Order: sequence, then structure tokens, then C-alpha cells
Amino acid sequence: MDADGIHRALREKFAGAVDPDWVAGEWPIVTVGSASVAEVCRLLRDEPALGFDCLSNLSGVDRKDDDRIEVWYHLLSYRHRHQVALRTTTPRLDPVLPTVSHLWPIANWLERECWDLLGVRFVDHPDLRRLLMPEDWVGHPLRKDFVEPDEYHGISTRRESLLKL
Amino acid sequence: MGYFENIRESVRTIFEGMAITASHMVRKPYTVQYPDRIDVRVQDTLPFRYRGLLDVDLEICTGCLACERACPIDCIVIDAEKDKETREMVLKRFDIDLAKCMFCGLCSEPCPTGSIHHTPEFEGADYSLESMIRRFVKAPVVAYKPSKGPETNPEIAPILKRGLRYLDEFASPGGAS
Amino acid sequence: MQQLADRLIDTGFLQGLPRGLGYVIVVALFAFLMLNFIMLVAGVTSWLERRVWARIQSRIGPNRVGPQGSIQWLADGIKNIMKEDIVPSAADAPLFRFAPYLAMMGFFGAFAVVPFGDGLIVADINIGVLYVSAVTALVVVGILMAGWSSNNKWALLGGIRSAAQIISYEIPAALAVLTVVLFTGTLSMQGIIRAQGWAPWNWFLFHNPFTFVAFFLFFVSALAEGNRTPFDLPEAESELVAGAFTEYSGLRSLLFFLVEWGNLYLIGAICTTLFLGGWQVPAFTDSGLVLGLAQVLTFFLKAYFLVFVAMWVRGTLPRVRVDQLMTLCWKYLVPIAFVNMILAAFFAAILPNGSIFVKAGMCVFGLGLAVHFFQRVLFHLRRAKPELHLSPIV
Amino acid sequence: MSHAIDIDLHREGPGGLETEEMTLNMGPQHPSTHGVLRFVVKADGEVMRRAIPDIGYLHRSIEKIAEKVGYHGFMPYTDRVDYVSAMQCNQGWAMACEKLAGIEVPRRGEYCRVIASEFGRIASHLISVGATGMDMGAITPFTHAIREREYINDILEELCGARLTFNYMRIGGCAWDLPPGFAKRAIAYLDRFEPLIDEYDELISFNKIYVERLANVAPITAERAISWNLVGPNLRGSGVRYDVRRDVPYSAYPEFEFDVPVGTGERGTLGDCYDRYMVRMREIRQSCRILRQALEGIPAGPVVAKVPRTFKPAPGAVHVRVEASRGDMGWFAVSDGTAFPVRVHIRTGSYAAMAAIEELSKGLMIADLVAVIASLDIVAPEVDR
Repeated sequence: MDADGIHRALREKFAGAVDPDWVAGEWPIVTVGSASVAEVCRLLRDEPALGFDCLSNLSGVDRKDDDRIEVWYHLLSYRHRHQVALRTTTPRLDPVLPTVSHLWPIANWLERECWDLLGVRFVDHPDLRRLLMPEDWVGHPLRKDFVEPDEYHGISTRRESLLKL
Repeated sequence: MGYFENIRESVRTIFEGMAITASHMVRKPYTVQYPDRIDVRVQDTLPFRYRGLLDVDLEICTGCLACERACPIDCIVIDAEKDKETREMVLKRFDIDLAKCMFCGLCSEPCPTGSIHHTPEFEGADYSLESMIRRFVKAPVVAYKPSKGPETNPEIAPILKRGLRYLDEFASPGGAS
Repeated sequence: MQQLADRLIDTGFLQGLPRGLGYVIVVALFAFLMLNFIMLVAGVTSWLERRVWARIQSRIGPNRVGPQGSIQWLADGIKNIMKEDIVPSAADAPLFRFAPYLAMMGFFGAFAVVPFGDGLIVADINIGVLYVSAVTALVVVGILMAGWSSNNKWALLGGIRSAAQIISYEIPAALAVLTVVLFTGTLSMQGIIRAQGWAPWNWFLFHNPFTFVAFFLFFVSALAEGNRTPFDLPEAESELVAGAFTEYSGLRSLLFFLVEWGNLYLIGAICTTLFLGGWQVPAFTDSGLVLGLAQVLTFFLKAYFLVFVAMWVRGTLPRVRVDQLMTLCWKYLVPIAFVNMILAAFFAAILPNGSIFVKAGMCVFGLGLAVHFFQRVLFHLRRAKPELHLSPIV
Repeated sequence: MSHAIDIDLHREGPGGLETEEMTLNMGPQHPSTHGVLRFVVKADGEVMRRAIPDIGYLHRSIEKIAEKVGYHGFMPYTDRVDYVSAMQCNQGWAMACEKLAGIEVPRRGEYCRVIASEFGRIASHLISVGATGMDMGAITPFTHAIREREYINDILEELCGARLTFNYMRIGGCAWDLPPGFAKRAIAYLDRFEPLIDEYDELISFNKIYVERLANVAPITAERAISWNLVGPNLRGSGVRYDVRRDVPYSAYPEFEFDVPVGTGERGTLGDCYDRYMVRMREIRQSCRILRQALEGIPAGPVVAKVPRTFKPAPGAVHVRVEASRGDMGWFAVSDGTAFPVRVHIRTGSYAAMAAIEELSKGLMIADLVAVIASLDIVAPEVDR
């Protein structure tokens, strides 16, 4: 199915949640409301004509200037060889999204990573712990306003450049 | 696979494997007995492009700061000032922290004269981080000013020639270099 | 050996001592000599193994300490002795300390019946072969003890693997030995050797097809009992870190390695005794001393060739998994060994002294195998077109 | 009391010999975890109930660094994303930037990229198959593989001056043209190397013990592989004929003829460890094939396009996929028009493979976990980034 068809199929089911505009490209970008991401994804996966059987990537982007966090879902279909990117936004102060980990097992780790690095909370995620950073790390490092703590468990995180001496 | 097929297969493949290892016992070993039991120093066998420890030829440094800007980890610090009286660029400091350097080669690419370049030297181990800092400027020197025609100064010409050869290795958008 | 002891006490330098004390002194002396011999053999084996292995892998191996690195093993030994002997705080310290010695005892005891030459044996007991398989089983107690007392789960897994493995492989090994015993009628090591001759067609290896199979059965089971690749599961460095020896350091870990390399020579010696004609040499001279030396040398070289084969196998094969290890033993080796032994019994009943035609046929078969092997080696050399380097010295 | 009977009933496992669960800590210093990985293994004797991966020991926040160093300056860091096959990471980042800014790479530049990446792929696969052998206890194949990789390192050293962290590609092309006589030497090397693949196969791949160790271990069906987002050789090992080089053509790959080997379950079940291993062995041959075509047919011309030193692409977001050694590597880059990217996200092959291990490990033996890690070709820096 071509990008227009995918978008139309989504619009039919989720007229309110799916943005009428979409951006063409190798990955056609469809903007989706944050609350209905999980349902949209379920449709994309389960509808035979769409058949997106693989979540290729899930990335969060901190748009500090707009005070929101964008989350991108890059979906692939090995069956039909087509692809689509879903874009959704959530407020920066309390970023919450429904989980898609029950649809694609890989989303489990990708969402954990997104929580770890950007602080996006995925509701109903079975095991939302930090993935890359230590369990007791404070803050989410990929946030634009993240300030690295001076020390971690007594280990200094700073080392002055010897060239400054 | 059947019982006897398994036995046959095991015997055959092990026999074959033993033949291969036996044939290796008479092949020449590939070990390079660095550093003492080799005919040529390893440094001399390395290709011209090899990215070893950084070196700077101050004689042809123009003080343009392109390398300092290009370095992604800021391991190069240059202090260059314009002398008010002679209106010449004076280099007061050219330090490279080799402990931080990751030998990416991004600094030597924009250099207009090939002054900063990688050498084939790679033996940089030392006992302290301080000693890894190379301070190239001992006393303030006047930066090199490229002349219009070919370089005439016999002291600088060979250095510049080597520098330009180094630059030539890099690909340029204009075509085959 | 008893005659020698008696002679020393009656006429030699132990004259006048009470007989019991004399025996103790003689035995201690022999034990000391044997221990040094084994240390030397194990040490040289460790160096040689590294060199052979290295050449298989296109490397050179240790070549810096001494000429061609030949005293590398001494340097390693000294290094290990100087190292701190660490006993983990949670370990069962007495058992942990004792385990290496127990493993050492197990394999060292077996050397009492290794026949180095005609009459050159510590104790030619009439159940020699049985004694070997009994006393080497002590090694497993040592390894199991090491694994348990380390209080480390990897070590425990290694120890338990070792126990399962060594006990299982006793059976095919014993059956293979029995196949030979069918033709000798004796369990004594010297007796078995005397039943063979110096020429290959008089060896049990080429005696008949069943002893030929028994040789491979025994060699494989012996490798498994000696924890050698492809059966080095107790140590399995890519799975169990270092298996039962994970927590050992310094001299104690060295002792385990001594057992491993010493065991290798023991495997070779027993195989030589059973199948390769032991110390048998043609009587080319009247001098007893020269003949004795030739016998010792023959035995040593034959045994060492098998050690070399074990090194070579280690350089070639991957390791089996623990369930495959058991499958191999119980589904393949044990049934084959039983069938083989029964057929051998029939053979022995029909032709008790063997047949010259069977022997000749087996020899031709063996030669054919060797030639085919050589052809394959040449084929691989031709295909890869490598630079050849025939000298072992680099 | 009925209590004791209850326990006996509950303990009826396979064979009725289930015992107390044992927790083993495998890594981060375990000899066969490639790099710094850690598994918490819940085992019942030798049989694992579960192996829980614990990652992050090699997290160097490369994605955060990207936001600080700019587009040109990030190129050396991409070497470190997957230092076993750095070339393809270089290419991924370069392609992402080119797509953001709409830069066309000269054809010779694309060929140079293909040559460099395919050499990188051979080197990486050699490490992978060699390490699989070593994890199975055979050390000889590993040294043989490393020996051949050493030659490839020499070739790449001649091309770009470094042996591991190449930093060869630039936005818009490559930093260095092929040195004089390079193609001849490279082809001479391939002539030497190709018979050695056969030798390697006979030494280890067809060895009965080795086959037994890998066949039927941890088979992955095609559907499961796709839903776990396994990519590259791991996906193809499950029988899915999908290769980004062929199916989403990029660079100069459409101009070359090559096969995409897939697992066939030749020695056991489709998608088992042996299939994944054999896919890698066959890909080495295909890479040699591509290399021969590329080295012979390389066009003349520049290798790099004109790109300003201060690189400021138009605002936008791109997601670029390259076929790295460990499969489809996704590079997601967001630009806001300044000299620094807003966000870079790298989705790597090992990451998905690592996520799949917990599910795969159920009921395997401890020795099999090693085989699974090796056959999935997990490289720790790629998982943690």
C-alpha cells in the first residue's frame, strides 16, 4: 500500500486522532495524537492490508523551545515492503504515552530506553525501569536542560582539561 | 541422521580437521615479533596515510586556527596574536593533548599548508597525563605567511613540500587529487 | 622393584638397616625420582603444547625464555610459586587447601605401574591395569572437592561436570582394556607388553580389527578422563570461567595444571603399554645397559607421540556440550565397546594366537589410512598455497 | 502433613529431577560475553530457566555527544558505535547528513564507500565466526579468522590510515581516494582469501561436534524474528530474505550482483544458531563478490562532494537505514537548522538481538547461552552506544 493509502486507512478509523496532513518521503510521516498511539499502532499491525509487523525504531526528541517531547515510531512491513513514521507529541513537563510493548516485543526495550534517556512515561509498560543508565541515576540525560551531577557515588564526573593549566 | 551416519560423519570431519591443522604445522607463522626481532621498524612499514601521533611543523604553521576549530574534542589549543607593530601573526602557544587525541585526522584536513599532520609514530605510552601534552611553541614565533609563487626559502621549502604532499592525499571535491 | 630393594639392603648402601625401614627409604627415593620426572615431563609438555598449538594457529608461541623458549615452563612455575595463595573468605578452607594434593595423589599413584623398560617399573602388580583405572579416579575426588569447597557456583558446576564425566568414561575405557586383556590373559602391565613384539604387526593395535577399535575407544575415553579437549568441560573457559579451578591461584592452581599435563603423559604411557608394544625393541645388542636405554627411549617416544596427538586434537576440535558428552558415552562408546569386546571374544576363541593374515591386513589398512591422511594434508597445502616452513625453530 | 507431598508435586519438572533455582552472575567480566555484557542467569543445574540481560556497562552516551559536537565532528564518534565494523556506521551517519542537506555523493565516492564497507563486513564477520568457534572451545579457528582480519586491517590502513576507528567517510563522500595500486593489491588479497574460506569451513563449520553444538539450539521462527526486530544475518538466518542493500537500495549497491543468503535449516531447525552462523559464512563470500565487481568497475572522478565546513542542514528529520555487519542499522537524525543536531538516535542490530535473549534462553543449557550470544553476534558497544 502506498503512503496515501496508509494515511487514508488511518483517517477512516481515527479521524480525530490522525492529522489530515502528512509528509511524503521514504518514510511518510503521519502525525498522531498522543492518546491514541497504541490503538493506531494496533490497527497498523493487525489490519492485513497494512501489516506492519515490525517496529523498526522508537525515538524521543526533546523539543525544548516548543515545550514538548516528540516521539517517533518507525514502522516497517516485511510482508508488504512498505514503511511509515508516526509522530506524536506529549508535553515536556509530564510526558505520558500509551505503551506499544504488547504489540511488538522490541518496544519493551525501546520504551525503557526512551524513559531512561528522555523521561517519557509509558503507561501500562510491564517493566519500566532504566535501561542504560544506573538504576539510581537522577535525571534524564537526553533532555536539553539536563545538567550532569558533579559526582556519582563519590566519583567525580569532571576532569579539568590539562590544556587549561 | 542415523546412528551409523553420525559416527561416519564424526570420523570423517574430525579426520579432515586434523589434516588441516597438520598442514598448518608446516606453514610459515604470521607472527610479527614486535619490537625487537624484525628487520624493519614497524613505523617504516606503515602507509603514508597512517594516523599516528600528531606533529606540527611550526615553520609552516599559518596560525589560521582551522585545526583548533575542527577538533571535536578540543585537544588543540593555539594562542595566536597579531603583533601591533610588525602586523605579523605571532604564535605564543600551540599545545596538543595527545592523551585526549583520538587520531581522527579531522584537524589535518583543513590545514592549508599541511603543518599539523599525523606521523607514523605510535609508541606514545608514558607515565603521566601531563607528559602527554605536546607543547610545540617553546618561544613565541612568527607564523608562516604563504608566498605567492613557489617557496624560495631553502629551509622551509622541503618542509612545505612534505606538508603539501600530505594535503594532497586528502580527497578534494574538484576531482582526482 | 622389591628385588632391587632387597639387594640394596643386603649388599648395597642400605646394609644393616632393618628390612622395613629399608623398604620405606627405597620407596621414598623412588617416589622422589618419579615426582621429579613427572614434573619435568609435565613442564616440558606445557611448553611443547603451547608451541604445537601456536604453529597450528599460525603463531610462534613462547620463544623468549631459554633457547626457543624451552624453559618457559620453569619461568611460569616460578612465577606461580611466587604468587599469593588466595583462599576465598567464604571457601571451606581445609578442603580448599587439600583438594589439589588429592588430585595430585590420584594421578601420581598411577605412575607406580608405568613400565618404562624391562624391569624398570616401580611395582609390577598383577592387577596393574585395574589399579590404574582405580587410582586415577581419585583425581575426580580432588576436582569435585575443589569445585565444592571454592563456594563459587561456576566452580561447583565444573566440579560436578567433572565427576559425571570421569565416572561415565571409566566404563568404555575399562571395556577397551578388557578387549586387550582377552588376548593377553593377564592384567599385569609387563605381562601385556611381553605379549606383544617390537614390530608393528605384533602390536595389539594391529592384532585384529577389534583391538584397533578398542585403541580409539580407549584413547577417546582417556582424553575424557584426563579432561582434555574436546572433553574439557570441567574447565570450559568460555562457559564456566575456569570451572573447578576458578578460585585457585598460585601454587595450588599450578598443581592442577601439573595434574592435567602429567595426566596427558600417563594417557600416552598406558595406551603405549596396551596397544603400541610398550618398551619392546629388537634385541640388537648384547649390552643390557644399551638395550635398557633403548627400551626407555622407545617407550618415552611412543608415549610422547600420543601426547602430541592429544595436543593436536586440542588444537582442532571444539568442546562438546555436557549432555552430548553423556550421549557420546552412553549411546555410542559404551555399546560399541561392549559389541567390540564380545566380537573380540569370539575372535579370541577362534584364533587365540591371532592370525598373520589378519595382522598383515590390519597393518596395510593402517598404512592406507596414513597415506590418505598425508594426501589430504598435501591437498590443503596446495589449495591455500602458503609459504612453507618445515623447521620447528623460529 | 500434606505439605511435603505438595512440594513434590510442584517439583515435577522435565524428568522429575528439578532442584533449587540457582542464580548465576554471568559477566561483566565473563570470558565469553563479547564486550562488557552481563546476564543474570536463573539456572536449575545446567539448565537455564531464564537469562536476564543487563546492559549499560558500555554506555558512552554517544547520542548526547552528537548533540554537542556538530555534524562533521560526530563522524569519528560513529566509529565507536560499533568498533568491530566501523565503516558502515560512518556510512550511516554520512548518509543521514546527506539526506538532511540533500547532498549528492559522486559515483566514485559511493564505490569507495562500498569497497570500504564490504571489507569492514568481511572483517566483522570473521570476528563473529571466529568468536563462535572460540566460544565452542576451538581456539584455532579464531586465530585463523583474526589472521585474515589482520590483512584486511592492513588494507584499510592503507586506505584511511587507521586500523579500527577508520573515520574514513565524510559528509558528501570519502576523505581519501583509493591509493595507487590499491585495487590490484586488494584483488590479490581476495584471491588468497577465498580458498581459505573453504579451508575454514572444513576445519570448523562442518565439524560434527561443532554442528551438534549449534544445530537445533535456540531456533527463531521468521515471525518471531520480525516482531523482535532482529535484523541482518540474524533475520536472514530465520529464512527471511531481506537485505537493506538489496531491498532498500542505497549507495552503489544496485549496480552490483550478489545473492542474499538465508538460513535453510540444513542441519537442524530453521533459524537455529547454525543457520545464523552459516549465513555469515556465506555473506563473506558474497562480500568478496561485491568487492571484485566494485574494484574492477570503479569509475573515475571525485570521491567527495563540495560540503561547507560549517554544515547547517535544513530543519527536518530523517531516518536512514544501512546494512551494517549486524544488520539494518537505523540512523535517526533531527536537525533544527543550526550547526548541531537536535537528536540522533541509532538503532542497532545487536540491541534487538540482546532484547531477544531473555525470551530465547528459556530451557537452554548454560553452554548454549554462550552459543546463542555468539551466533546472534552481539557486540556490546553497539547495544549500549
